[in-house]
Amino acid sequence: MLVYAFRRMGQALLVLFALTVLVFVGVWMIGNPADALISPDASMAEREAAIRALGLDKPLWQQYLDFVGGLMQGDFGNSFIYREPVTQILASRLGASLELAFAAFVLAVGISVPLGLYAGLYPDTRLSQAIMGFSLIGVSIPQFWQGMVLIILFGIWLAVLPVGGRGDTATVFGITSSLFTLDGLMHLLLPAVNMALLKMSLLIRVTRAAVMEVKGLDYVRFARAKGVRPYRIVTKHILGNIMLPLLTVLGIEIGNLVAYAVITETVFSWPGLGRLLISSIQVLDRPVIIAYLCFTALLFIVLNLIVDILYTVVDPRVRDAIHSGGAK
Amino acid sequence: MKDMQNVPLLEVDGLNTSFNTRAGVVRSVRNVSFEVGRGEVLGIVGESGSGKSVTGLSILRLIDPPGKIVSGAIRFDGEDLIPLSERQMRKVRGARIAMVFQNPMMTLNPVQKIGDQIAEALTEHERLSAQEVRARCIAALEAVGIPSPEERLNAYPHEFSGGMRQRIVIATALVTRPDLIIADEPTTALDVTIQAQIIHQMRQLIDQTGAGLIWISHDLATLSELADRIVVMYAGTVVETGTTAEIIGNPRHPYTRRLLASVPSANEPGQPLRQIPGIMPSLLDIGDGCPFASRCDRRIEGCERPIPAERLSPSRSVWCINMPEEREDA
Amino acid sequence: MTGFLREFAESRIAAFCLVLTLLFAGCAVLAPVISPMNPYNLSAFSLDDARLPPGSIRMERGGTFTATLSAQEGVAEQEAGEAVIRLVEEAPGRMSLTVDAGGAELEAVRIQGLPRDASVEGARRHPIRSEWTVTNPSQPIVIETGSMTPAVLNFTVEADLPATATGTAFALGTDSYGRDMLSAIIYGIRISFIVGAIGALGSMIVGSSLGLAAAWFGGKVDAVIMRMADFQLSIPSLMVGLLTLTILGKGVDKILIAIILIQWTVFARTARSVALAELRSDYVDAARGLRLSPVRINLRHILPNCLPPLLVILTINIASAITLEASLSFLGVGLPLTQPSLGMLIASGYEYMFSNLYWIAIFPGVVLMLMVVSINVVGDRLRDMFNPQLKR
Amino acid sequence: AFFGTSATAQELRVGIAAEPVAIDPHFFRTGPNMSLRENISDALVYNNQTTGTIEPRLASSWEVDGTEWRFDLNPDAVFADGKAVSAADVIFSLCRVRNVPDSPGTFMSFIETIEAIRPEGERSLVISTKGPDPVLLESLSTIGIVQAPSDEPLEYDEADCGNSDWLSTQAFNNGSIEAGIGPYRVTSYRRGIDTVLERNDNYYGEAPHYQRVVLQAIPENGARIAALLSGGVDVIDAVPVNAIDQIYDNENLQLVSAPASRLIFFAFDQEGEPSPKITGTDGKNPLKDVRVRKALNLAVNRAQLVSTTMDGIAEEASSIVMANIFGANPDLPRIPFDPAQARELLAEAGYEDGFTMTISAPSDRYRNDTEVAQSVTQMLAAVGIDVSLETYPQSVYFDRANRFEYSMYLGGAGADTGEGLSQLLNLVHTRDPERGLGGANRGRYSSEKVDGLLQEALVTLDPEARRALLQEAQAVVYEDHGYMPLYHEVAVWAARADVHFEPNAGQYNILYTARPAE
Amino acid sequence: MTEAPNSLLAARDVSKVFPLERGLWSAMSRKMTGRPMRRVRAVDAVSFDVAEGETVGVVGESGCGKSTLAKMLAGLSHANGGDLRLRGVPLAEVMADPKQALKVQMIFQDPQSSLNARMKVVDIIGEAPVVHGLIPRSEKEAYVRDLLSKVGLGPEALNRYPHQFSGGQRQRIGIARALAVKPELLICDESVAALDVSVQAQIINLLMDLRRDLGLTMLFISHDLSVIRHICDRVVVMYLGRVVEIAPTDQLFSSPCHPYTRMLLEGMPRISTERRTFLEVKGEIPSPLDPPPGCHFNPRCQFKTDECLASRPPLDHIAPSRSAACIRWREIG
Ligand SMILES: Nc1ncnc2c1ncn2[C@@H]1O[C@H](COP(=O)(O)OP(=O)(O)OP(=O)(O)O)[C@@H](O)[C@H]1O
Ligand SMILES: Nc1ncnc2c1ncn2[C@@H]1O[C@H](COP(=O)(O)OP(=O)(O)OP(=O)(O)O)[C@@H](O)[C@H]1O
Ligand SMILES: [Mg+2]
Ligand SMILES: [Mg+2]
Repeated sequence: MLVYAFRRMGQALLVLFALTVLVFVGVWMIGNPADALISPDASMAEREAAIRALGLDKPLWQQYLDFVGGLMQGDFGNSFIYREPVTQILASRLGASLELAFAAFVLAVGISVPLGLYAGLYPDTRLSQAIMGFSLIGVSIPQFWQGMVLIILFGIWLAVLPVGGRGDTATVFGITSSLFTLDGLMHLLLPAVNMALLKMSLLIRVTRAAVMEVKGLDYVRFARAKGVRPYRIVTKHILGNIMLPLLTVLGIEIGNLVAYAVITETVFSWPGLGRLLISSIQVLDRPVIIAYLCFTALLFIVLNLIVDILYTVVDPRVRDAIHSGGAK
Repeated sequence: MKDMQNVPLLEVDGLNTSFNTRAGVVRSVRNVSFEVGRGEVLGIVGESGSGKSVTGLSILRLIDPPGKIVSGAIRFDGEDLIPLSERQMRKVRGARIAMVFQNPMMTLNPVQKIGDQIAEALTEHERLSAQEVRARCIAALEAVGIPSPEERLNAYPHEFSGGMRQRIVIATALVTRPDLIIADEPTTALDVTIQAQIIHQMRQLIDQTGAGLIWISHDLATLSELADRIVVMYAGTVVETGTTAEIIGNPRHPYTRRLLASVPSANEPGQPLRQIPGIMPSLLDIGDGCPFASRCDRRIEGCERPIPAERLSPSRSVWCINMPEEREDA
Repeated sequence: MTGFLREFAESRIAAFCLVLTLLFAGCAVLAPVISPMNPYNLSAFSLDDARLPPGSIRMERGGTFTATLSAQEGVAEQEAGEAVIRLVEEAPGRMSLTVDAGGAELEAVRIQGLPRDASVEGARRHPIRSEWTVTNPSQPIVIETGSMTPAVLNFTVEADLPATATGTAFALGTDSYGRDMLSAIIYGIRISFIVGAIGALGSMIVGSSLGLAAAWFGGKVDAVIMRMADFQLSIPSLMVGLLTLTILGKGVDKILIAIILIQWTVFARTARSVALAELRSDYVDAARGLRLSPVRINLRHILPNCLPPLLVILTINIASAITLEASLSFLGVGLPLTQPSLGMLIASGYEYMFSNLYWIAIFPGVVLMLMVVSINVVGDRLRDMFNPQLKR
Repeated sequence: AFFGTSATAQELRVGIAAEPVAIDPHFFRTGPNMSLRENISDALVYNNQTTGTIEPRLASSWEVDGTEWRFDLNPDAVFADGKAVSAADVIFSLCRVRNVPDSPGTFMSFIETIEAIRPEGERSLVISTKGPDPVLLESLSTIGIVQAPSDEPLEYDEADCGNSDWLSTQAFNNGSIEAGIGPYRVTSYRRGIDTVLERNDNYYGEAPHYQRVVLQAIPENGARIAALLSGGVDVIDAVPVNAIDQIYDNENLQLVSAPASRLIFFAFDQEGEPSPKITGTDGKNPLKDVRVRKALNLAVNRAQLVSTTMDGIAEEASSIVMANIFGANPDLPRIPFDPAQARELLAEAGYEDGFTMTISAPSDRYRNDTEVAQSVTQMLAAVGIDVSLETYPQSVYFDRANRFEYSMYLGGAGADTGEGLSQLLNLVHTRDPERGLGGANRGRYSSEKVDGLLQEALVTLDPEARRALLQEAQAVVYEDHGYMPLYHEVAVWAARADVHFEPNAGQYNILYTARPAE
Repeated sequence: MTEAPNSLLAARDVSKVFPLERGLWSAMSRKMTGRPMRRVRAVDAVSFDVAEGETVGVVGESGCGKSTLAKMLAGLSHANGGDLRLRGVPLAEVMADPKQALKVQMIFQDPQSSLNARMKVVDIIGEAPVVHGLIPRSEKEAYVRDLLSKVGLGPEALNRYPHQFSGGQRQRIGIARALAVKPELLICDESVAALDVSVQAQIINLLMDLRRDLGLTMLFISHDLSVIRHICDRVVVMYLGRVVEIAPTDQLFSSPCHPYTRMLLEGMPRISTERRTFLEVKGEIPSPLDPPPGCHFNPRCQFKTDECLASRPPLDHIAPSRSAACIRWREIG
């Protein structure tokens, strides 16, 4: 298993390498950052000066080598537009992204897993049908739409919640976050709900489907025969056995929550990473894109590793499967 | 509570359980009645698919939709279980009536350590310290002959062989020292020495606490040596009941008789075994006539109508209108 | 088949949604036949019809008289085609304007170029420009002239004759190009349905195959596939789409490829995780003992057991495929803007959220919602029906 | 945070569509940066585009003699440390423009004509230009003056002026260096969130009303409007066309607007043969034929484009320079909408069956760009051209435009300096990368006559004569149908009814004139 | 032990070990404490032969490795050591050829998890014969119906799902599935345990018919000694992963040579009208995790000597086609 972890790290490096190459080639294919940066009215001389300043006049492979050279010294380079170290720029956005992701995650999991459990356990009740209907809202209404409806409803008509931006922050245990202030939480609520809604439908449905699978199995019945409380049946016997699909979905969704909250961040003017990425893509700010993608790649790889480890924790059968290498 | 002594521990009266399938109503259990006394071992035998497990599950009210207990009463210690709420029923399950399920492979939760699964039966009903729980779990595992139980508590079901899982399930049922145990083919996967060990343990429990035991099995030999009384089921109904000696020594229903004739030890080794021609009728919308009629060589006019019980002795009833004569050798 | 349908229809809602889904599928197939207008034919619609509310009828514009008034002494009179426009000073700072179109009723009169502090009674001023519009003027129009003195009168009057209806109705109104919303939506459904359904389905096929392969073979194959998934996941979907389409070019088929490239990962990882557990079951051993080919074992035996979570993801991915196509088209790498999908209609309609043109903003969204909801309900129902535990 | 706090007399909250990428006034020549600079870093002069006049700022007065410009500095203007602005600061600032570290887009073109700068004592200086430069003041109005690190004036040259310490952009951004002298100073700059300005109490000019101004970055249109509607902000800029009506109907809100100089046009490829996006013409480029260009121009119903597609938020254009701007030609009549004649002209040119053409437009550069392009597409289709539309995000779009991959493309060009010459040089002068002319002329329109007129204007100091030259050049382009001018943009802000906010033709947010409405 | 001339299946020193601890954490803690890896020797150097057409019974305590052995013989899991041959050809090679491999079939002990919950009975049974071209697709239903009736199930079972059957009914579906591909070697892992005696009789008759008519060879794992006695030619007795005795059926039942075998036969229930007292296992039941040294049976053995604790008793050839792994077999037998 230790070897396994090392092997995974090696694989991760490969992924990162492929990623940087892809971004270089990709950006080069999509367009010229210089044109995205400078005003279209600028003169030719200015344009060329800008291209030189950004190092874009060099051949692509040379630019790449320069980049790798910098990377060896831990330098991801400077943003094309801000001309500041991209790591610094990313770091300045990370907090906002993480807290939004955290809030959305807590909301989504906290609400949808119980709802999904209920809907799976008692599929024929009115409430279950209502839950399933509700869960469709998340998927069927485009997220930006939902966001705007939330804003109109709570920000403008009822005027009870702020409609955008990040609220006041406070520092607790060295963590600066708006989770610690009332104002911050108020600001967090709508965007978090907006993000959670989509995940919720997914989670409710995955949970329900899994519960329906599991609840009829003999061991659940045996637990009942033992006189086990319904609560424990659900938490120990049913939840334990639906963790596999749930974990997989969660693993991906957590990553998405942190990295690609673009729509929510845009609609709610949330100063997170997603918006940074989109604006960077728009102006082809290659260093930011690369650093960003490397960050998300690492995030996903680590999450995936955690999920794989968790698989073996929640389902001992998988442990055997992974170690004995597939079906053989 | 003295007068309660006359009340049987369990009294199943006119039980009907059906499954509402798309193809029609499967009447898995029809009009089944029997009693289990304190300290008594009741054996249930019958063709596979004849409703033995469903009967057992019905007693604990564990029939899930589309199945349903249609009618009947299940009096446990004089109290009818049918009208009880789920919450009250939960207090009965595990604590007072324990069941050993038929399929040991699927009966254990694959992602939970077996120690927790056994302990659960205890902790859900009694307040015990962690050490006590652990001690009783270990004792239960020992009782069913699982070696090195301390270590095995932390293993997962898939790490055990089928027979070991079956023993774990039995241990779970025994650990609470219930008043009634319903054991559904509990020893099919066990060798005779371990089987003896388990029966020994159950017997001890019965003798000590006066608990009742329902032992569902195909193993007529074991049953004949264990059970006090035997119920023979066929296609969802009881066709014959009586004391073990009566049933084994002198079966009166044609089905029982032919069943006993099929036992390998009753046949010449290497020769074809005596079998019953034909197959059990489908339980789908089955009528109330004798279900065995279609395979019976003693079928007569009237077999297609509901068959009344013939009470041959206080302990013995046979549901047949043309039963064979008593055996000479009995 | 009928038995199947009857069983399906035991849930009324599901039956209703099945009908809806079929209806949408019908739109996808039959768009040219059922839509009142071809929204791709740019010359078939005109800005004249722009932004008409639902239920409007296409209008043929009547004529417009235009006159620039510049006269002295408080009186001006100007001929504009067959109409005569007169201006009389009634009191200091008050003028009245009459448009005599030979007895014809006028639909609107627009007055442009008045100074900022002037106003026109009963007229609506344009939010930005100095333009006043009087609808259905019957009496002389009264103008408070503000700082303008009759001596330097200089403004333009336009008078519209009423438009005449020509028959084509716009049941759901028109958008800002004068395109019939209903037709645009029907054609939009066609694209979105194809992109959503086929894209997500394709992703499921590709993703689950890879996921199953990863679980089955384990080791290197597993590592390669899962690292590919990591790789893909760490690039935002929009960027994958952008790259794919920049390399491959435009077209529905290319969009489908992009969608599959983006969506396969979730399927792969889910399929893998469930398959890992299933592989331990005896039934897999049994199938291997029967020497069924690995492909068959995976597809016929393991896959069905992985299907419930996969189906959930499928239905959800349909919606996101539709949105993705819209974003890509919006960025100009997907489909031409002049051939909008439902997703595109929503994305552009979103711009009208804060306008009074609710039909542009809402209808496409409502249709998408209905579509996704009905597909989901049908999917749920099918899943329940195929769950043997619930089988009776 | 944009909710809860309403506009007090002390604080103004502005929702801006695009945030500045730096506080450094010389770093990056983009609208948001220049807009911020107007409030925090005065230039020598102020170019009031609304009135078309040049007003004194750091220079309290100036005089011109041929190529020599003499500026007297305002003695009251003091930097944060209390030191008055000196000639050395001006020279340093102008030099810095050439040497801003890492700038992605410099202000260099504004100082290209400067030959030398000579201090005359502490508070005066003389700028000499290479030749007569009629737009020097407009150019200088874009360059904020920052405080030089040393008192010793630099020797101005076209390289690094013998200096090496150019003050880093980061130092401006993190507040360790002031951006110059302005009615406001930046006290907090959080990228992606907000920029906070505080009133500069040492300001030499009229004190602004609001003590604090918070510029909140809200790029998303709907979110910006929502912020205004919910009271989270007091003012927003770049009000999208579709929201105008609702804001107008809302009693608590008001709209303010100013015509802006940016022309939105379609350019014709007049060089490629065949033209990249035209087919069905046997390899010929129909756009080289003036009849075809005229036909296309006549096919467009500008009045409708403005009133419908732009909902009235634009001014119909027939030539390049906007009416309010120096050099506009009011004599050029509207280009009529005449589809019948357009068809005739096409037939005359040999294209009675039209031809197949894809027109190109950006999808995220100008307000409503795709809608406008699609409306025009529709209009061209109506005269029988088989036309389709492609759109790209700007990062892709302009790269391709610079490689001449389009036949007819949507563009926009403003008069950055607030007068017409630069706009014309950029747009209609023959493309000449060497001399930096015709940079935006990606359709490669070329007319010797126009070139001559513009060259002359370049060295004509007399305003009237220059105006006449510009007008004549535009008349030539008009006759040539060298472009398809569509409209000039109108910049729109929305504000709470109780806030007085002044629009600006340069589309800048001028904060120091804002005050509570009476 | 030499290979019998008509040997179909030959196992030589076949072993299977399951590691018990996996995972990063236990690996690390083992590294640090130097504790050896814990494992279960589920099958420990097992050797025996099955002749063509023969029915060999395997009995033994539960958990003694019968199923594990069966899976290895069926080619479904790999042995950790030893040699498995089918007609002299290494099993791995046989398994590489689907046509040959199909001739070895196994009926699984657990009827529930060995049936795919999402397949109808008709597909569970009918799939493989169709795929392997044994029958045309059009005849699938008839073929399956025929098989079902042979195992005593009615045609209404065709379109049902496994969970709709009772335990015994499921078991019969599993039997039908294995028989459907016409195997030559059938490994039955407790295949009749869940059946009532009348159905069991039917199945056993069916198997015996097949043996007679087609020369079917069988490895018959069961706890039911009466069944073993009825149909097996020879019996292999296992204890804790090892073979302790191999003998022709009648000899085994008449004169068991190993104390465990003896104990089994003594405990064998008989149909009687007498009540019997069931005795507790004497001595400690040894654990496969931590098997006792020497003879695994020694903690329960009444004939135990010091030598039994010292070394593993070899499987001695004691008579024609008879072997036992007990040093005191002479005294016992
Ligand atoms: N969920 C169900 N749906 C339909 N029929 C069912 C269902 N569960 C059980 N049955 C039917 O009920 C009958 C009785 O089943 P039960 O499990 O009680 O049999 P059994 O006597 O225990 O048999 P065995 O000895 O094989 O375990 C069977 O014929 C079976 O097909
Ligand atoms: N996957 C596994 N991981 C760890 N141990 C295992 C595994 N499978 C089986 N074992 C162990 O191997 C031993 C033999 O198991 P096996 O299933 O072969 O027994 P069996 O003889 O078939 O028993 P039964 O008669 O009860 O079915 C048991 O101790 C069991 O715990
Ligand atoms: Mg049963
Ligand atoms: Mg076994």
